[in-house]
Amino acid sequence: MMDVDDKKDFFICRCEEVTLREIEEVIDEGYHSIDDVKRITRAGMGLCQGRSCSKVIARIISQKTGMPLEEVLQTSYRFPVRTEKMRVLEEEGDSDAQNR
Amino acid sequence: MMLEREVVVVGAGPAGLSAALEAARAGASVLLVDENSKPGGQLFKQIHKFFGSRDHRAGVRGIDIGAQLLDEAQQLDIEVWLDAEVCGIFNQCDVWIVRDKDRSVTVRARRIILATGATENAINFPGWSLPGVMGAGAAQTMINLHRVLPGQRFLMVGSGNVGVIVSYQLLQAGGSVEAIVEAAPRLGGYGVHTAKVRRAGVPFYTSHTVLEARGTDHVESATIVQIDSAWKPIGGTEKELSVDTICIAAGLTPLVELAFAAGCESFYSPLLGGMVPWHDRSMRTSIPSIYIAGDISGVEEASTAMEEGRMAGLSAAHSLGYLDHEQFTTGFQAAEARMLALRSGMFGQKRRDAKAAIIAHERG
Amino acid sequence: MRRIGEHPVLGPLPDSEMVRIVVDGEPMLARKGEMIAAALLAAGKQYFRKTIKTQEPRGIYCGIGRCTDCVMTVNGIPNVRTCVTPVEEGMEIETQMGYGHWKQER
Amino acid sequence: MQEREQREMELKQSGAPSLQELHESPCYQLPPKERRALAAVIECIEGIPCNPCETSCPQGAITVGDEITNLPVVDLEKCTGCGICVAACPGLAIYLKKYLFKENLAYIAFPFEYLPLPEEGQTVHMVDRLGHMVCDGTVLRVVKIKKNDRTAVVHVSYPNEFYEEVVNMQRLPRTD
Repeated sequence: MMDVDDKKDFFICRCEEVTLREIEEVIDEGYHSIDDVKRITRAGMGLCQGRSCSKVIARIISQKTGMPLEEVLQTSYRFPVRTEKMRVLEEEGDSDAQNR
Repeated sequence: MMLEREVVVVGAGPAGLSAALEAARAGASVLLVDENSKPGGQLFKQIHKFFGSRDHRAGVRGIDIGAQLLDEAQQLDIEVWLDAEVCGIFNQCDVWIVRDKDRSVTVRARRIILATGATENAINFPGWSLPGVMGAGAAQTMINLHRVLPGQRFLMVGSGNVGVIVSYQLLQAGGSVEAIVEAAPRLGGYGVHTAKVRRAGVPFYTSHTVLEARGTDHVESATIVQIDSAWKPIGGTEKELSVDTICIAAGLTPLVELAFAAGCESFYSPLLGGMVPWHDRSMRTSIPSIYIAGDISGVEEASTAMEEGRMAGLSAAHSLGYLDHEQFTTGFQAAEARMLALRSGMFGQKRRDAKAAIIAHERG
Repeated sequence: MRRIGEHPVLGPLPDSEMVRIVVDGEPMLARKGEMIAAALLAAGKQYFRKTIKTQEPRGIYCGIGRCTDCVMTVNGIPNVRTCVTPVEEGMEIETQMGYGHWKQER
Repeated sequence: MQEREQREMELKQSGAPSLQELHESPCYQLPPKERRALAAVIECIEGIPCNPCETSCPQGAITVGDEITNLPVVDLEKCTGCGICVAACPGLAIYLKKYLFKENLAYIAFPFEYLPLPEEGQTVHMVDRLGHMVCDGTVLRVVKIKKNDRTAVVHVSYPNEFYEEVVNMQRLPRTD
């Protein structure tokens, strides 16, 4: 991650508008996983569910802590992996919902 | 009674289409699902002629290969659900699909082939969230699929094949590419691609990156800067470019949400794009009912994705009892040989070794 | 930002039935079936929404319905991804401010 | 300083192969000045998995071989300068050339996938591999046949003092 221009801060998480500095501060406080950074700063909780930022956050954590990127990238995914309206989740379509 | 299918293929791009074709040809009942309103994935943006040999349909444009695959799918009467988003996989076989953003359906599949592709990586710099900064793939989608130029003066960030081919296609669409910057000291893409845009007057800047993008409601200019071996900007080398669009071609990351949420074991392969589901030679993951093919299994090209799709389709159908041993091995080994032919030479060998490392990995 | 007329590989822009859409109260024509984002880009629209926290302008970023940066309020429903949603006759499209607000429950 | 400058000119820095890199590659053969017929020239000096040049040639004049990452080699005895390979090459890395076209004029036929296309008789600006304008040329003909699948092949005469430098032409200003 190029630490490009120290003066200017900029977003890492586009959806929730979380900046590089906010993420770095949280890491400095000792939170070294994507999920922890997400829970504190909301980075990755937005409409795109971390698609634009989680890999970048992992790289920032890895660079700042020295942890191997492979280890930091071990994050969990939850269903549904697409954003859906609640109404859609209730009505099960033409399949027998009771069989689940 | 719950809907049932023998093979559910997720993603109708080059890999998914090829997997569905092979599985259907082998006799399995196949359901092909894609979240877009049109199938084909990347193929219908790739207006250039493909590399490889005659077996790989080399010399044919991606858009025409896509059309051929769709015709074959129609002839085989493969069931295709478009505008259908797969939201989850339960018990390693129940595929939860939301159709038209409107209704939930669960399909019990005996085999699932995940061909969900990859997503573009981000490069962050001040101003990178301004309108006018977009993925190189996004620009390619706009010009080749929607026939709209998202801007007039472009800066391309990244000199891999994607960055260079999209730069060439921007010129074909009538845009002007002011520069291609590459952070590494050497250019990434094939020499024949870089030569096409260089002789068209597009300059390359190695060991350069974007320092900042500026504009109020949209990109108006960008500053590029030389970087040292530690990737730090070198003061005094800033160059301001008057551009209205910045395309980011910084590689792709496999889309693995479905595979990992379903429980597939992961393997880390930086060269192939990061975390990928572990898989064996037959493209089967750590979950026996789930196969993968294409960029999800490691970012390569559409031509390798098609061969991996054929291998996955054949393996899935064979595991359900279709094709006798001899039919299966001939078809599978032919596809594998075509794929390995693509994974050779100064560019392909590295990918071949990275894939071999995944397959050789003894799972815990 | 404009439509590509004649293309060396894709050929001439095929004729298309046009549909009327209304963008921030302004009526305009779009090509039937094209994505909202493409129609707006062709019309030169600079940004599609402004973010909730810093009111920063946003537009197309991934172009394939993954990043949700191009969302607008369409027919009173916010957070519609314009790069993967085709235009329809009479569609009302508004630049979305923040999370947008629901005009009517469908 | 000379060495660094020299490196700047090379394929992986400038994007275009330098003449030195071409001369060192077995694939590159500038047709001899005394040859009367056109001949195919291939600037494909990296082993990439690709062989449509070999399979498209009706004379069997281009050899890649079983390992499709081998560099293509043109057999100048067999090559008739028909130009089919020019449009068949996915990398647009092939053109036809000859030195002896007319009094001090050389001849080139190169792939061109831009609009607008030039017209017969038009004067166009010829460029070298770095995109620098080198000299003017006169368009002899523009071949657009179905078999070329939308890759036009433009035939141009140009001063033969720039025989080796010229590889293509500058794009024409767009009319739309």
